[in-house]
Amino acid sequence: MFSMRIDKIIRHSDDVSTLFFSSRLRSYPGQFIMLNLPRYEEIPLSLSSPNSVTVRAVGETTYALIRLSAGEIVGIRGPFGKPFTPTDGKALLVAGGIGAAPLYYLHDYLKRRGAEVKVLFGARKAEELVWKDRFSVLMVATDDGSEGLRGTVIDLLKEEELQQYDRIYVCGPEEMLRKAFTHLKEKEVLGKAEFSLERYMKCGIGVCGTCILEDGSRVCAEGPVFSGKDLEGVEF
Amino acid sequence: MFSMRIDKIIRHSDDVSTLFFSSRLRSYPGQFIMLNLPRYEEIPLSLSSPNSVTVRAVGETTYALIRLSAGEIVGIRGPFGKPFTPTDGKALLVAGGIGAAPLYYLHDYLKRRGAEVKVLFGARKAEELVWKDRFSVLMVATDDGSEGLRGTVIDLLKEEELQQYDRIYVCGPEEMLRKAFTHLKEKEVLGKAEFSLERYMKCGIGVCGTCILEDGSRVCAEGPVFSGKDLEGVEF
Amino acid sequence: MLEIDVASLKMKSPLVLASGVLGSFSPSLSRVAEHAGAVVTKSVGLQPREGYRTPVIINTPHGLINAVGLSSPGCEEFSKELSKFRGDAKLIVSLFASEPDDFVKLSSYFDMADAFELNLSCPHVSDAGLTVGSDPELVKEIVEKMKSRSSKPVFPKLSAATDYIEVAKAAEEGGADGIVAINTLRGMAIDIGTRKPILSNISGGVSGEGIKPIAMKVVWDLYEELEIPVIASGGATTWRDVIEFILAGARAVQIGSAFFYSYRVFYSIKESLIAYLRKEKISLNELVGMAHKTV
Amino acid sequence: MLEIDVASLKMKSPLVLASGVLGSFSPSLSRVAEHAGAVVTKSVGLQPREGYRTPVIINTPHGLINAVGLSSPGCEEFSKELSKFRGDAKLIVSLFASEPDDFVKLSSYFDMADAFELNLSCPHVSDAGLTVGSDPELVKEIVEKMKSRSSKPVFPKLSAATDYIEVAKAAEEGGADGIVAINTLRGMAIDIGTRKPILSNISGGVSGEGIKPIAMKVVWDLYEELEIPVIASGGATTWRDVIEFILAGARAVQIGSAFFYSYRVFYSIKESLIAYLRKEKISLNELVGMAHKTV
Ligand SMILES: Cc1cc2nc3c(=O)[nH]c(=O)nc-3n(C[C@H](O)[C@H](O)[C@H](O)COP(=O)(O)OP(=O)(O)OC[C@H]3O[C@@H](n4cnc5c(N)ncnc54)[C@H](O)[C@@H]3O)c2cc1C
Ligand SMILES: Cc1cc2nc3c(=O)[nH]c(=O)nc-3n(C[C@H](O)[C@H](O)[C@H](O)COP(=O)(O)OP(=O)(O)OC[C@H]3O[C@@H](n4cnc5c(N)ncnc54)[C@H](O)[C@@H]3O)c2cc1C
Ligand SMILES: Cc1cc2nc3c(=O)[nH]c(=O)nc-3n(C[C@H](O)[C@H](O)[C@H](O)COP(=O)(O)O)c2cc1C
Ligand SMILES: Cc1cc2nc3c(=O)[nH]c(=O)nc-3n(C[C@H](O)[C@H](O)[C@H](O)COP(=O)(O)O)c2cc1C
Ligand code: FES
Ligand code: FES
Repeated sequence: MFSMRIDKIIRHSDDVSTLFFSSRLRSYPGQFIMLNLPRYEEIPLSLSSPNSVTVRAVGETTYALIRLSAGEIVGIRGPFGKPFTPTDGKALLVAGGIGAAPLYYLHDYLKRRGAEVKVLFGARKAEELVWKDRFSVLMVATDDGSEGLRGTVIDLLKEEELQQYDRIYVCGPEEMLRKAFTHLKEKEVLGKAEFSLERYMKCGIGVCGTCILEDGSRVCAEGPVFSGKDLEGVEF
Repeated sequence: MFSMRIDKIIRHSDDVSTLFFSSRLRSYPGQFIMLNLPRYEEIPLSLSSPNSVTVRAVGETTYALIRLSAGEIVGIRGPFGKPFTPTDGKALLVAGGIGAAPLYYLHDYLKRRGAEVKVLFGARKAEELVWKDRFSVLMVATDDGSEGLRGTVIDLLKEEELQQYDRIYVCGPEEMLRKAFTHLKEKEVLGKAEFSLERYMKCGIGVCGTCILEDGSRVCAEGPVFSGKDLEGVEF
Repeated sequence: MLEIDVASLKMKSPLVLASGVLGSFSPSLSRVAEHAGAVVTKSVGLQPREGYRTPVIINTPHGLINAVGLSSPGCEEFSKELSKFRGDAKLIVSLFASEPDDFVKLSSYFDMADAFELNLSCPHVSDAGLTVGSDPELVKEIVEKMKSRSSKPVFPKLSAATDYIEVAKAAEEGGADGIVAINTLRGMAIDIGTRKPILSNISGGVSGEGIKPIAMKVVWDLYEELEIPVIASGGATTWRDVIEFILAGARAVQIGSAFFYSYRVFYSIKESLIAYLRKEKISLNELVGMAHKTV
Repeated sequence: MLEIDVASLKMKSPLVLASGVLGSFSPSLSRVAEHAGAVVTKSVGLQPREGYRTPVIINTPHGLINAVGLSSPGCEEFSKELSKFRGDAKLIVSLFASEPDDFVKLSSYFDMADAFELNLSCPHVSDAGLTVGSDPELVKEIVEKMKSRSSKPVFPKLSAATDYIEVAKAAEEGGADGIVAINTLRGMAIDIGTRKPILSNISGGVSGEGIKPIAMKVVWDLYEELEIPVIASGGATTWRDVIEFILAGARAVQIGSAFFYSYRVFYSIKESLIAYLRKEKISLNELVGMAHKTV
């Protein structure tokens, strides 16, 4: 483990903040870190850039995190896990809510490699389309219609001509991942799709056995990014 | 530690053999290894090439070593120690008896770098001028005059026009090292001279403290090769 | 080629998954079982146990420090989970308790077990583990009770921090079928940035490569002192480590922390062991304890 | 900036050379002393002792295993050697013996000593070291006798393999001025090529980076239990390790195996500590045990 200072914080909304570290982590988009705010729990968070995490408050630790002030010191292990497979062709990023976190990083990374990147971003309401200006080519959907399409990101996905993309990257809540999986499978594009999964994690390094999928895969080590093919026949 | 098989043995004389290992060690001329023949002691030996040591029998372990048969397995730690500083100019190698061992390796190494190498080699008698055909430009001396000059390698050294050499490398018994040191100092060429020292060694890695010189230097770590300047004012 | 018997357990290889590593669910146990001789489950007690808050693990260049705190769903839940085990390796269920009768009671939940490991050595839980395993008389009684109720092999797991020879001999007298040595060693780390201990529990158990020489010495000593087989645990990471433990006297070698490096560690070690035995024209059985004969 | 008192010893830095490393001759002790607060000599006994045959040391990526076997020229010869010590750090002479009176007798040979360390913890010599240091009553008696004859500070050095809290408290009651913890841990390695233990003594003591978490826990525990200062030993290699030990409660930190990496280790750690204290605007005294306050 090592520790880093939080240099800057952006409060995107009531319950989502981005924390910037004092230095960049050698990492790839899709990887996560185990972050420990002293006196709280250590939790897995995707990198939203080489030197940031974007956190949504859902419980004790994440609440404390989004309220942090610059200057605080946090413990960090990692980066861990299998990253997204990059492309320099056409990429489709599909984000549901806080699932956008790793895709901010992926977006910038792919663009720097010369890829053509389009993002579909869904949330319950407009305020939850956090940091959407990070994405250059963007289509949005909200459950309440407060911005973009009234509906879900899956509805946006269904509008897409999927054959044109070299890679499709999906991250969001479980329900949305499952629906995306079903649709992409139907369209026979699972081979070029990747999904970032979440599971409760204690170690992050493949030993404790808390994050195991049905086929025995460890989300922290074989994942969190899985190819569509890896997930066929696995309940997730 | 690791262990290696002895592939081949050359018995140069009654009491000197060269043992070849099954593979080359990443090393530089002047470095030594700690070699352990099971059931015997572990002793320091200079590399006489990247995959050999040349041993003179003086006691229990060295006697056993020179009589070894191919196929035996020995334990090896290292290579350790500070190597000779190479040159691609003119080099003078001064060897006394078994002190030639590291100089075989140095000789080949310097020639491969394009250096012009001359060797002065002294021993008590002709048989002890072990493996002398390894040296291409060679002058020899023997105490009993059975080959070359009757006298010592120091007498040979005194004949040399030392200013012409870029580097002078000396290895041999203590007495001879001291005489060479005195002569080279007199001729004011200590700055380009290097001496390979021997001390009883237990660890070879600078912790046990058995091989300490007067100034606190560890022969196994700061040495075994010392520059003439390092040794000024140090009794050795 | 790697077949070996440990007491009455006929194993297809000497490689055994160590307790607590990937051993809480059947899918990972089954996956590891593919290339293992046996898998040991996470230790289970009578009651569900939360375990400690995270951070529960630290990774260092020399190994891990963990204070998972014997988190477990309890024996009832866990036996349901293990009923899904589909692996083709022996299933060894690891039990923890403080009283002899509780060990016996616990074992009654696990019909699917091929053998039991008794965790008498967890260093970071106060009422079980090491507290029990430091008392030779108690260890003997636990083993005796276990053996009087079931014919399944029983392997007490000891710590290097006790007088392990005395405890192992007591276990042997009590009828133990083998001894597992060692569990993790007490240790901790402090983060100099936050100036606090890293683990929520402050201290934990040290495992991994750094403890291998310590485990080696315990295995060596137990091989000299015992008649029953010794199963090594502590730092084995490569096939060389496995051979080293076998030369020291182990009939089987557990691997845990090395899963940090790769899920395929059992596969690659297995293949390397086969290649080694072929090249050296020697059998596993001959290698067990061989380093003692040549001293 | 690094000045610190350990009992009555006023040291210019908390960095101390560990016993047995570069400590057999005055030239190396003097050289290390340049950037150290104190240097501890190789342990010395009443009689000369050969030590074990080589190999006496193994270097691994996680540290060393040594079985030098307390080789020593004996107290008479050694006191002559130490009379040549010219270093400007405190000179701590490490003593080993089996009997309380022998410790006292030994100490009478070393007028030049600023303090004495009592080696009650060497794991690989049968009649001294750990055999003595596992007995709290004996330890207390040794310390009492030492203190009744001389006012020089006395630092018993303990092993992690004993009930170290009990032993340390006995030493404290006996009047010890501080406790050094820990010595090496029992361990061994086997070469799979020759199929034999590597060390001539078969087993030895494990030191170096791999044992740091274990030493850290002992230092932590002793800081909680004792009034007298704790001096850490075990795996300190970088300035970060030194700070970590100080946060755990050490007033001084010994360094031994790290000399494998560089003779300049004290110099570079010293400079880094100064830079750290400046940057963090904190004093060494404040840092001692600080990790306990924040838990
Ligand atoms: C690989 C990975 C990457 C992640 N990346 C991000 C990210 O970039 N941004 C972000 O805001 N969150 C991310 N999460 C989720 C984040 O770890 C959890 O929100 C966090 O652990 C909750 O901690 P808490 O103490 O605040 O809440 P708790 O009080 O522990 O729990 C609150 C709620 O969150 C659920 N929860 C708890 N832990 C997890 C978990 N590890 N995974 C999923 N749900 C959990 C609980 O079931 C409960 O419903 C990621 C999770 C994983 C596994
Ligand atoms: C850096 C270094 C490189 C060396 N390279 C070579 C080499 O290439 N070839 C070679 O034949 N020898 C070399 N030696 C010397 C060799 O290590 C000793 O001859 C050997 O240790 C003697 O072991 P033994 O058991 O046979 O003799 P022992 O029975 O131990 O001693 C026999 C005699 O040798 C002396 N001796 C013992 N150990 C040493 C030692 N370490 N250094 C010097 N003298 C010693 C003893 O004082 C005694 O007089 C080197 C020594 C050092 C320190
Ligand atoms: C995360 C983790 C959890 C563990 N849990 C248990 C456990 O529940 N019961 C047990 O007997 N040992 C447990 N251990 C100890 C291991 O079984 C093993 O004895 C130890 O880690 C040394 O082996 P290794 O170096 O191969 O990991 C655990 C170890 C780790 C790393
Ligand atoms: C080669 C060697 C010799 C040692 N000799 C002694 C000794 O004579 N007396 C002693 O108390 N400790 C001895 N030790 C133990 C060290 O003083 C120290 O306690 C231990 O090595 C842990 O610290 P480290 O990891 O910094 O080396 C020796 C250690 C080594 C590596
Ligand atoms: S979180 Fe421990 S195995 Fe994945
Ligand atoms: S041989 Fe041990 S310090 Fe040089």
